Amino acid sequence: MDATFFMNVISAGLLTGLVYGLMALGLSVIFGVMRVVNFAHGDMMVVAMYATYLLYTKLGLQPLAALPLVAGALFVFGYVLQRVLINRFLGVTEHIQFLLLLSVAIIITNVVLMVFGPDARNIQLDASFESYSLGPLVLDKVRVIAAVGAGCVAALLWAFFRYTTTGTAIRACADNPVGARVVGLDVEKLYAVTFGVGSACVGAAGCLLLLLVDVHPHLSSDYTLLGFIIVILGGLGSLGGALLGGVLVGLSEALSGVLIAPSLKTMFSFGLLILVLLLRPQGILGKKP
Amino acid sequence: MSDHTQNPSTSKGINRRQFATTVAAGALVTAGGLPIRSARAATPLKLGVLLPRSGHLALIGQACQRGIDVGMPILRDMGYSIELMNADTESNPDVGRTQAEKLIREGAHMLLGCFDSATTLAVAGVAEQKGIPHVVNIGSEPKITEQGFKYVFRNFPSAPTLGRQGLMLYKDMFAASGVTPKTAVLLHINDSFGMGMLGGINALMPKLDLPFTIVETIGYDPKARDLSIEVAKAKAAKADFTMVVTRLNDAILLVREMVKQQVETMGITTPGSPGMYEKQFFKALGKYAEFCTTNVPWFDPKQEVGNQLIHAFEKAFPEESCDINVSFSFEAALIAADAHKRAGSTDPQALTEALRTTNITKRANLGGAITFDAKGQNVNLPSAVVQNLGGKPTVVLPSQSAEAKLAFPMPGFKNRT
Amino acid sequence: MSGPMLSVENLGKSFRGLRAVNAVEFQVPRGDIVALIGPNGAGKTTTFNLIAGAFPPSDGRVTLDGADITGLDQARICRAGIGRTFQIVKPFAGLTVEENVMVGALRHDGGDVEKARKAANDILDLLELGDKALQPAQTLTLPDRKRLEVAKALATRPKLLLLDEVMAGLRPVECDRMVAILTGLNKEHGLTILLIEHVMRAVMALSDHVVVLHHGEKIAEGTPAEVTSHPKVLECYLGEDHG
Amino acid sequence: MTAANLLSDRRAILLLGLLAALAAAPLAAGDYALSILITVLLQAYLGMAWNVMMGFAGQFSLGHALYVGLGAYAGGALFAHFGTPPLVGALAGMVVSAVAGSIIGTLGFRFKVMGVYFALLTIAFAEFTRVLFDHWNWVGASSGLFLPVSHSVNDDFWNLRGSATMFYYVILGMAAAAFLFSRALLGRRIGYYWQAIREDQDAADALGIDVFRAKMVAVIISASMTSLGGLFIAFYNNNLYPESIFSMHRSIELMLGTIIGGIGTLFGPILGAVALTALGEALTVIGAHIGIDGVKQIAYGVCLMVILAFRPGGLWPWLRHRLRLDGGRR
Repeated sequence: MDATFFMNVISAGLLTGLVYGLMALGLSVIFGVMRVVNFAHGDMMVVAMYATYLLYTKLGLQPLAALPLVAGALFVFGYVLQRVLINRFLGVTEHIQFLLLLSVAIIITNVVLMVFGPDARNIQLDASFESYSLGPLVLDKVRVIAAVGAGCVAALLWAFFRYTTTGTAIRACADNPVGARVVGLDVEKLYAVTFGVGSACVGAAGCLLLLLVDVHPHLSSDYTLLGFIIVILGGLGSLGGALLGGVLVGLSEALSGVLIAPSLKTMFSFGLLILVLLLRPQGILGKKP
Repeated sequence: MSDHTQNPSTSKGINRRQFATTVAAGALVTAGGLPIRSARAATPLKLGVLLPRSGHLALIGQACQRGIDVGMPILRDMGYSIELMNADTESNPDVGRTQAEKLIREGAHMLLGCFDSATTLAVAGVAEQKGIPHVVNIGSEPKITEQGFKYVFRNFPSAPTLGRQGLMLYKDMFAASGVTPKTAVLLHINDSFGMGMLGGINALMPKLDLPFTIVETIGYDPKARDLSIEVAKAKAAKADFTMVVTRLNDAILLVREMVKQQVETMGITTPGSPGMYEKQFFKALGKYAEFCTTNVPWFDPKQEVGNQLIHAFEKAFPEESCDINVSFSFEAALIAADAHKRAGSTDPQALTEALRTTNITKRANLGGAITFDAKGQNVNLPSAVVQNLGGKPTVVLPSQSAEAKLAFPMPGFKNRT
Repeated sequence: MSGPMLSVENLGKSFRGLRAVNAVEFQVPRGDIVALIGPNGAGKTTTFNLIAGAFPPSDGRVTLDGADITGLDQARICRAGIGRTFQIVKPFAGLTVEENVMVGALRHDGGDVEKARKAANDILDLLELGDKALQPAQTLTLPDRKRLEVAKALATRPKLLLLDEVMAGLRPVECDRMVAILTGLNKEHGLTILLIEHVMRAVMALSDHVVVLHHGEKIAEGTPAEVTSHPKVLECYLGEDHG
Repeated sequence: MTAANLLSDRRAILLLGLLAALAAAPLAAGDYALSILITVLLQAYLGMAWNVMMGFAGQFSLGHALYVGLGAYAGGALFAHFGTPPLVGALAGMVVSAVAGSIIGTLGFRFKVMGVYFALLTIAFAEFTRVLFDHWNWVGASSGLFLPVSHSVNDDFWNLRGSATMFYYVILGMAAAAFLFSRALLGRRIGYYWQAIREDQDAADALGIDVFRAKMVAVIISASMTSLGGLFIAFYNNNLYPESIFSMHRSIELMLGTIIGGIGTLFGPILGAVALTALGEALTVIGAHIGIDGVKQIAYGVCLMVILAFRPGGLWPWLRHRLRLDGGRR
């Protein structure tokens, strides 16, 4: 195994990791602000993937063009879900919240199963089989597209929190919900927006991920778990942390797959998670609770 | 979920998308004159069908169910009398067990199922306790017939047998093409089926005196989301040809990744796993699905029953692929029906005795007559080499059943149009 | 055995460079009631927490009944003989009042539940909570919760009781009841008490000795009468009023 | 509240009646009903085991499948390889699970990994172990482990080979024992300590309770109890696959009944298991009439949501109140 080989593997891991990171961003945003752990995360992403699939097959819309639509739709879904359901459960204990979102997940998975059937679906772009060659380095074209897309969405998100009034208000809410209420912020609405934004991130990630993997209804729980690993690695609530965690998981999967055994690579992700939980429970970039 | 279906084609194993086609199938059955025939039989066989129609194996479970449903009119035309009692195992052995017990309580004379080995074993345990015969449609775990069960009959090769037969066919492939590669890289899924096959392959490679050696073995997690690393590793092995043991989704991922990473080998072959012959594989990969070869038991295109089944299936489910899930599930129902006819009763003991002496020559799949050895295993299930040619799986070996000529080495991905 | 029940020497604590408590020294004589007073942010609760082991001191020494307990954790210090209440009450909301108190008592008598129940009921009677023993703790009113705090701490059979603002939020009548109860505990059971209090009438009525903290340092100590006329104390309290 | 009325008379009578009915069940019930009852009792048993850790001591574990798997594999592998009697295997499984539990507990509690993070730590360990077992050839790796099936007609209790009726009585015994054990635990010092920690760890600490030790005891007891359930699954199913025995799905299923029934209560896990199984069976029947696969799961999700919305404390505290069994608090 030569250096080129490792470079190829590492670059593939990095690119996939960025998309993972985007997916985890949604989870991180929601937890960071509302302290709600969204166990229906993977399911929401699967819905986004199917939506992208439908837009492509029925309307011929390319995933990148579909991205704003899907993200928008997921935003509305998240907003409504928070308003109608989750808002009632904000103060309750963790396990009840967990079960609530679990039941949302069960419902979503099975509705998807009923509508689309259990088969795996994928979209076939011309780019799906193409790759860029940079000297000895072979970069998978769709992987590059997906990673760049993920980077752009993450940058947008960062700008949203940094430069818009709503974004700033949400950050204030996250730091001190009571204080936010005192100064007259509509916390309920901000929470709903947050859930919407988190969902939109997942939607965008689903859109991009469909370029790389095939979607089927039972994909969801794997991605929920993966999302958790990533945000905990990076630090729940930290945007940069989620991206960093995604890249770390992408890399660890890639390298452990090459160096040890590919079928053991998920074990390494979990191993990494255990290590981080013990050494730095708040995550690599997380703030102390 | 047990339902005594008088009209056997109204399977519960459908989703909305398939509903229309299922209705069409129902119409087909009614046209076959069902009420008259079933009235003629004294006591029809109540056959409890246990398949994973929901849960993570739903795709295959529903395919199996379609095979049985479509096959019912054919069986009636052959003069058999069956009543189906369908139950969903939800891809969960525990559910399979309770559903089996429920079916037996509700009067099932025989059980059929259950595709996945874990559930099959659980159900076989129930059947054994109750003394109810159980015909396994698909399930490659060797233990199913090695446990010493007396009421279990399997018309499907175990994973090691599949592997052995598949490996032996490589010699024929090389002989037919006149090209003999020296090295292979093996990519396999790390689940119970993949490990079973791997065990068979590793044990047999030295014994079979094959002209090539496996230079690298790469296992991957069944939950793998992308296989870029695995394929990169395979590429680095620089082998002459590629051998894979897959399921469906990973087969697609694998080949797509090979195209992307420009892994050009003489061929992508499997000694006996599903995946590459399925319609989804063709749909997903298009021209890149071409020339992949699979060594599995297959339809005999020269057999009348097989042809009948394909035609009925394509008429009822034009969207779906008529694969070995369909044909082996159908054959399992055929075996059950045949035993019932010969036994002349629905007594479990009589049915079991009849199953033991099964000898069916008019079958759907390749191979000689269906018979069972003392363990209840059909040992007469040869594999064929099936190559993807012109957008469909085509038998290329053995030559007496061949529909086309084997293409090996295959054309490179770059040169395909 | 003679000597003070509690002795605090040169106690200090820094939080990230911020000096919260500095060189505090005082003693709590056996059988006495000592009050720790001072304006808000004077470091009273921090001093309390250092004594009770909620976090370790940066420097200094704490001795209980002659034994060095500096830097021990909360549970060990409790077992050494200090019972404490929390300023923000912490009842075990899902348990009954009786069970709340039993938890503290169970460390004694080999964990015998019936003995602990008996002990708990005795303490509850003492604190006039006996009739509410079987109510869930979450149904109690604030004054009752304050008393429950004291009951829980008492159940651990402490040599020294640390009370953190048990009078805060009580009406004058309730406050007087609490004073009477604490006086009873001190006089009849010989319990040594160290308390933080803002309610001056309670401090005047209860304490034998008062320690005044300001900006994390001891500025005065003496009898209640001495302390209230101490110029430094007046200054800091007046300054507080003006600020 | 005295020991005598910890269980009021009416409740004692109700419980004894229930036990008697369950003991007599095999006389009347067919094999199907019996297998359903086994499912219920198994779920109740595992729910009670999980309840010790979460319901009593307030430590949220989402990875209890780990202990199920370890118990199942310890007993199953020893039996399959050496013919070791299940009772010895049970002991081995309990020891292994207790060790695993104390490792997770030590790491989690010492490093102050709490709440959701602790739950995720437990998932991580379960998944880690699943992949590990997928590659461990001695236990069959991902091909699975198979227990030899006996063909003797008679029930062989010492080797746990036999009829459904025998397995039924085994799990009934286990469930009854777990119930009594849970009750005894709650009535003892450790039970009070656990509840105090569950309600407010800091306050419990201030009362001199060795919080770390108490939590460790909870994890170890819960893990050992759970592993016994795993052993039962191994011998009842006769085959084991890491993918299913260690799955997160199993962890979730295991706690669902307890949460629905009433977390922290003695009878909650039992009621929850009954309710969930009844719901599942009812939905199967209804689903069969509607004729579309997946309806069952959707309805299941909706029911779950409704229960959470209206009875967040679980069904038992509410039902107990309706039945006027409120004599004791639990």
